Amino acid sequence: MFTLSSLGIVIFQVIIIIVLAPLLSGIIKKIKAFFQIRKGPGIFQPYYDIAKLMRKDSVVSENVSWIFHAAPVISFAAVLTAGLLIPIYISDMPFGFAGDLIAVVYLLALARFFTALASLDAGSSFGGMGGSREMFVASMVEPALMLSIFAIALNVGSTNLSFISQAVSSMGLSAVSPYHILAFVALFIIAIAETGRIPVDNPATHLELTMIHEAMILEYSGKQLAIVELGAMMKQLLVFSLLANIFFPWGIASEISAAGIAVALAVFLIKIIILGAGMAIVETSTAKWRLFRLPDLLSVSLMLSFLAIVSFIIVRGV
Amino acid sequence: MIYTYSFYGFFFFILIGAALSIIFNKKDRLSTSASFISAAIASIFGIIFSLSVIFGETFDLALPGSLFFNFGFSVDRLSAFFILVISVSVFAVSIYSVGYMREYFGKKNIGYLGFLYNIFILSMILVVSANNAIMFLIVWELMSVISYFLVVYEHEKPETRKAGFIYIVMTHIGTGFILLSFLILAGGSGGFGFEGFRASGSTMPPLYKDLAFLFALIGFGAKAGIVPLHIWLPYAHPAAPSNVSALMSGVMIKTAIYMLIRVFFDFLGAGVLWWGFLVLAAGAISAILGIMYAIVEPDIKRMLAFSSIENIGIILLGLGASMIFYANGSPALSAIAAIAALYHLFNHSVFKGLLFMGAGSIIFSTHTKNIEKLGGLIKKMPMMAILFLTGVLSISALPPFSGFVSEWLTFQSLLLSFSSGDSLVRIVLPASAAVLALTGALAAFCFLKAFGIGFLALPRSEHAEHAKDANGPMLLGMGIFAVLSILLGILPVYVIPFLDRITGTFTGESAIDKSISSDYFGTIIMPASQISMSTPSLLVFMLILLSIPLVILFLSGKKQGTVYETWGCGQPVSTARNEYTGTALSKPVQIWFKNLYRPVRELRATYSVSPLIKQSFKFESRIGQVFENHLYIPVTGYILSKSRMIKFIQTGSIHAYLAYIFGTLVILFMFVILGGK
Amino acid sequence: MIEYLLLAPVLTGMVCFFSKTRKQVETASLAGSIATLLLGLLLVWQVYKYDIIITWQNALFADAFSAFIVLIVSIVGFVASLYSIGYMGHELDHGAMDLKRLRLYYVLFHGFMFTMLLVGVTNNLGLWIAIEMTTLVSALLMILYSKKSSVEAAWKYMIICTVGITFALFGTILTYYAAVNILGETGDALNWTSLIAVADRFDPTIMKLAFIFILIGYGTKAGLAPMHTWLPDAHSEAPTPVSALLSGVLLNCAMYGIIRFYTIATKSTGIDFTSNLLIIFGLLSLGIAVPFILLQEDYKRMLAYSSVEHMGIIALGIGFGGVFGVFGAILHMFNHAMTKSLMFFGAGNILQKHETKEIFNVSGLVKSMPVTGAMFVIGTLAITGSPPFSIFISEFTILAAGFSQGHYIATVLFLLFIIMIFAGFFNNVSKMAFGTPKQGIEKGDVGRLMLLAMGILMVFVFVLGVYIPPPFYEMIMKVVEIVR
Amino acid sequence: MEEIVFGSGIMQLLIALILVSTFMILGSTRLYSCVRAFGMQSFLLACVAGIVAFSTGKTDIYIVAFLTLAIKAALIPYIFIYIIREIKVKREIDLYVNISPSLIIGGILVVISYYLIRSINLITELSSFALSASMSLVSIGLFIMISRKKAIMQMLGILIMENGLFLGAISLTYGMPLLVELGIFFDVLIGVLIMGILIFRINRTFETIDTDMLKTLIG
Repeated sequence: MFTLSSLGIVIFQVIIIIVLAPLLSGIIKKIKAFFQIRKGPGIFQPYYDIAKLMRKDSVVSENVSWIFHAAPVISFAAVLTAGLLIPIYISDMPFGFAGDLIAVVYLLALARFFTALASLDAGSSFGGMGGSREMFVASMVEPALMLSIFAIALNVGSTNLSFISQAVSSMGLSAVSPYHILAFVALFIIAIAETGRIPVDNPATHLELTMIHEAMILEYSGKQLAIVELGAMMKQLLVFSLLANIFFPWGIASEISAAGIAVALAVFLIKIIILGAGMAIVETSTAKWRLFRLPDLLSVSLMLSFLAIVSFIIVRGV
Repeated sequence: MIYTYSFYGFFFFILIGAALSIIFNKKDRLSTSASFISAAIASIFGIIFSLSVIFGETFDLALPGSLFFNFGFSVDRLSAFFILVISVSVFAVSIYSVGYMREYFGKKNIGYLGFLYNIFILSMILVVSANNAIMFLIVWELMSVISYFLVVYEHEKPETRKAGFIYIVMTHIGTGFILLSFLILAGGSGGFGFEGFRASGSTMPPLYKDLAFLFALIGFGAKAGIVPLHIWLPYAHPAAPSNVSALMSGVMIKTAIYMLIRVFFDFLGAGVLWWGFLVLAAGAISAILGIMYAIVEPDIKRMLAFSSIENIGIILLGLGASMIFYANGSPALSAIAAIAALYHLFNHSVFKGLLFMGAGSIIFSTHTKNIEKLGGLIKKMPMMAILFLTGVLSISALPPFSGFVSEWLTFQSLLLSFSSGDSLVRIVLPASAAVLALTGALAAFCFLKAFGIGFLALPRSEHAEHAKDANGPMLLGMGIFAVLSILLGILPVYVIPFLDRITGTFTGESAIDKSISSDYFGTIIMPASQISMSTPSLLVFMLILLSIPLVILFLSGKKQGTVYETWGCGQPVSTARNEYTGTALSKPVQIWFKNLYRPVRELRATYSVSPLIKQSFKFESRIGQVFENHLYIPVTGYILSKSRMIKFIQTGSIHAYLAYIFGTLVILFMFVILGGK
Repeated sequence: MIEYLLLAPVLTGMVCFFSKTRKQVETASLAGSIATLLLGLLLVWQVYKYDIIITWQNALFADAFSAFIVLIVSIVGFVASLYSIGYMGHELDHGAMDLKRLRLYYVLFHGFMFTMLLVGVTNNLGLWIAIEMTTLVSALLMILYSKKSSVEAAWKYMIICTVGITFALFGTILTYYAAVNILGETGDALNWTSLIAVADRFDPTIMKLAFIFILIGYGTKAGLAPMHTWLPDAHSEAPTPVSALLSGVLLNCAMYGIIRFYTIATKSTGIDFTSNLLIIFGLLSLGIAVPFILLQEDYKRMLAYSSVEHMGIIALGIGFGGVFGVFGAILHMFNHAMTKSLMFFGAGNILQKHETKEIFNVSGLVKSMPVTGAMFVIGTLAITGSPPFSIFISEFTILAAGFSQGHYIATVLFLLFIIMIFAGFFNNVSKMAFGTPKQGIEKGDVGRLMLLAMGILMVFVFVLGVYIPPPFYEMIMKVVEIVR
Repeated sequence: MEEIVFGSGIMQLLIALILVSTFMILGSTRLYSCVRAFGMQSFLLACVAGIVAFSTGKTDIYIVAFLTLAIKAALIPYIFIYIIREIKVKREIDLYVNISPSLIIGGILVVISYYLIRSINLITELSSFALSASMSLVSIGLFIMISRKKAIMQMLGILIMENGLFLGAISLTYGMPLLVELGIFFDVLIGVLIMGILIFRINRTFETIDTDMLKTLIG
């Protein structure tokens, strides 16, 4: 099983995730700027930010415990581990055996859990606010996320992500069907929430009363902040690649070959840029919602994915 | 032969413990160690016994009964499994209790508690090993009554007495339904032996089967605490001493699950589809409502009690799925669902025991159950904090801890409806999987609150200021459970085949190699749908990948940054007063589901000189308990008002009394005359 | 044999009457009750051997059923006399009564014993006389204290029970008339044995009327609703040992009368008529007991109402019929006698300690008087029919009988009522037993003898809950044979 | 029962008179007259017993007749008078139901019991008549107990019921066996005595024998 090549694939995947993550957010920022008729920072700005943070040393609250220091590291690792399970440029993940969709969701939950703990550790009320809101949104996101992918999983009969992407890609365009679209829309809404974008959260703001993710990490600074930010970007990338490779896995490499991988990477980049563009459009065209209107939004996605399942069963006529 | 010895060994040591604790009644320290250590030894025998049954064959023992009662024990693998669960919990909790009991030295009668404790354990073991309905009812009620006495151990507090009353009445109502169910079964077989029940279950007319099922579900559901029969848990568990609530919540309510499996599969041969759906629905409702009430609960033990309701719900989800598959004629799938249920049952007994013991040690050192009054404990009691965190991570089903594995299995068994033919099944089961997902997320929120508010940041009251770490035995007892919940998390490949030996006995088929198998690196594989999951390798990956951020941290220059106070818009915030409270933390959920909680708000301001200058400002907010306010209180109120009306017949006037007799006479005459015609 | 048994209490009463000091009276009464107990057991043993004993030209006779009643009477009587020494001694010390009264008490006590034994062993319809006698003597026992309430209770008891008994006599006469038409004017046209033999040829209509009169008559004495109205007053106002005898034994004696006639009447009217009546009255008694127990403020009255409930259960058991039902009912007679006496003794201890019958004014028993408190709580569990105590077994048997005989609704109602009664009992008793004691109540239990008496009963209550000795079982089975 | 056919006319008359005496009790407002009427009723009963004894020639029925005369017609009325004198109760009996409605109800009761007894088939006309009379005595006795306030009247009511039973027994079966009869007489006597004692007690503790006062034990 464990050939060197597979190990290479994994390492490559880790590198890709870490490297591409800032790029993606840079791209999205750029597209947003474009739609807002601004020049905006270059797409490599996130790299500069992280590099800058690396050089700064951190100011730590006097109240914190070891949780505060451990949390970023653990979340980072958890997100990366989730990354090992999600096909990005090759559908047959060597470590795919270690977990399926549910594992991915719960690994992301683990990351979130520790970030939220850290937000409470410093004892500032902003942190508490952020953690509270984060968990609140998460508790609505998780069921919707699961259900939307179950809709696809029902189709192929498995929750193993590699297997799903293989199956869907092998199906060709015939895979595109009402429930496929419904599920995709549902997952897209969830992606908005997961990546903390308008109308759920505003990544750009630093106004304490409106932010969610930023409020959680308010106490972090310097290297630790760098790690946190990088982790967030990685998570965003992973969510995007879920969208890309679960619903439109076409072009993904099915076996190891330099050419295939190169093509797959290219295709992947295009996909996530398109998705990012969509995201940017949504962000620029809507205003941020009140926190307590979010349940409406997410219940919409929940309903969509449920409809997806029902229509699937009707279409299949079982 | 080993089992007979270990069986008797268990009884011997339990009774020794009971006796010693009474004998040394006056000497606190002595009676404590005597009763609890012998309980621990007994539990070791229990473990040996149960294992020897699971890997050996069924153990039967007939008591020398009289003509009227023919009692006996019959321990098959299912019973043995529950004996195992009970014994494991008892072992850890007993060790913990040795330290925990110091709380009561000189205050309360330790010997009395030790005695009840041992008898309570005995009764639980008897419940799962009885082979006769009458004997079962006797030991079942014994268990309830003893636990009642344990609940009212601190009976000086009125709320404790109220809790005990609610508990004993609810459990008695449950017993009433159990009685009916058994009577129906006995009507089929003509005897009260469980053997007869097995025979009669297949031959009974369907209506009787349905009734027996319903009564059993209600009766045992009242003990298991499924909504809406759950109201006693949040009262009883906080009232009891923490080691007792660890046992009550960890294992006692599981005995009800045992009997549910016994009745549905063993006696009635779960052949009816809607039974499964009903159990599934009960599970879903209990899970979601339980965790919702847990989230907004400031009392840590009440919160744990509510979360027990949630976990019972999850177990029932697995059980219901298993019943559905069984009714659909796919025993292998049914087996895997049952494995999921039993797995979660075992896990819950471990981490809930751990958490209750943690709550106990918090109370032990801070003398408050209110999360809002805690805080900063991670510095005051570091060891305890780590153990508690382990429990929190497990119960929040975060990989790679135990809760994750069992919930993953439950998810998979719900999604096995992929391959089911019935379209209703294919809609309902994924939907309940979504419910399970919501429950898991809320549970994470709930325990984030518990740990974050309770242990992190600054102490919120002088209770927490002067907290000290738990003493040796307590840490040891909790440590055992912490290690167990990690092992159960990373070694499913050994646990699942073990559980399969048990589920095979009632689902009739082994799931191994048909619907689940294990692979290298502790991987679980479900061949049906190429799904695989391997917590150990997840753990390994995480550990490896931890290196990356660490490397980043260490490579980039100075390690520790400067220490400064928490930033709060320039205001000094390093006081406990303006920390984020637990209520505020869970407020979004409370607003989200305000139709369920129906919160009661009170806003009172006192003014000093003029109505413009507020002197003090008091805000109170309570959560309405829907089922109490809209189901139980009205019913009891109705009964009592009717009773008041009836009481008027006892007027005290002798003439009225004579008139009653005269009236009765006349009525009976009419009866005869009309009957004569 | 039987004469000696009857003679023992009479002699004891006389000795008590002529004895001078307190010590003498107490020793005399204790010795007498022990003798009664031994003779009673001897009788039981003989019946066990010869099945049936008849003496005094058929006036006295003893079969298994009589022996069973005699057993209950003599056991509870012995325990009660044991308890009386402690209880009445306490009353004497605290000036609640003088030596003359005390002597009178013991005389009447043994007179009461005599009458109740007589109920068991009279052969014929003359049973009526014995039962009327019990009323008379116990009424006197009740007015031992000249409190307003006790006089009132005694008057109600006397009047209502006499009226009832008069109806019973009418029923007896009708039965006799029916018998005479078959047997002719022979003296033994009243004997159980000869009646049973020909009962199936009696005129049904007359027997129906007769059974109605008997049911109302003896039912009044047995405290079946709605004729139970006197019972709570009487049982709560009588001196505690007497309350125990009234609740535990006397009600059973009345029930005995009903069951005897039930056997005869059933043979001519058919099972439906009689058993339906019994079921109706049983359920009525159970149902009536519920509200009064739920909202009770006086713990002795609570116990009295629970007696109504349990008489209802016995009636239900007989009404359900079948071996199970009758077995359960007969067993329940015994269990109820033991448990209820235990409870009344506990109540007596509490009363002497706290000098109030108000539930609200009692609390923290398990602290202030540990032994009594513990026994009272356990007794509560037992009386409400929770395992592993004896009453659970009999109630369970009756439930099973009801189900197997197809009386589903009655059974479910029965279950519902006993659950409600359980709730009521626990609501009250947990108020009394737990919490902190009222101020002014110093720690410390009552006399040893009283606790010993309770202990003896406790043994019965507990042992019969888990194990029925084969001889006892056979005896009950014999009774079942007689009744069915 | 052909032997007493010759006496049946007299029997009928006596029984009718017994009913009349009962109605006298029902209709009178003064204790003394009630007691007197009761004495007369018992005397008539004794006569009935005597006739039955004469016609059947059974000695033990003679004894019964004599006992009735001695105890019920003489002794018990005397006890009543004694009690009334001793406790100086005011002579009027106060009642819940007034005289005229009481009389009407009594009549209704008689009719009901007559039809009731009709509905069961008995051997002879006479015995059925006697039985219905005894039924009505029993019911009227109970009615008196319900409708009269004074304790002493309740005692009287019980005795009337007793008489009714006696009439029934004698007319149906020539009475019970002697032993039983003696027992019954014994009980009645003791019962009356004890009730007397009780009435004295009530009078001492409550300063009245009006049972309306006895309403403290409730619930």
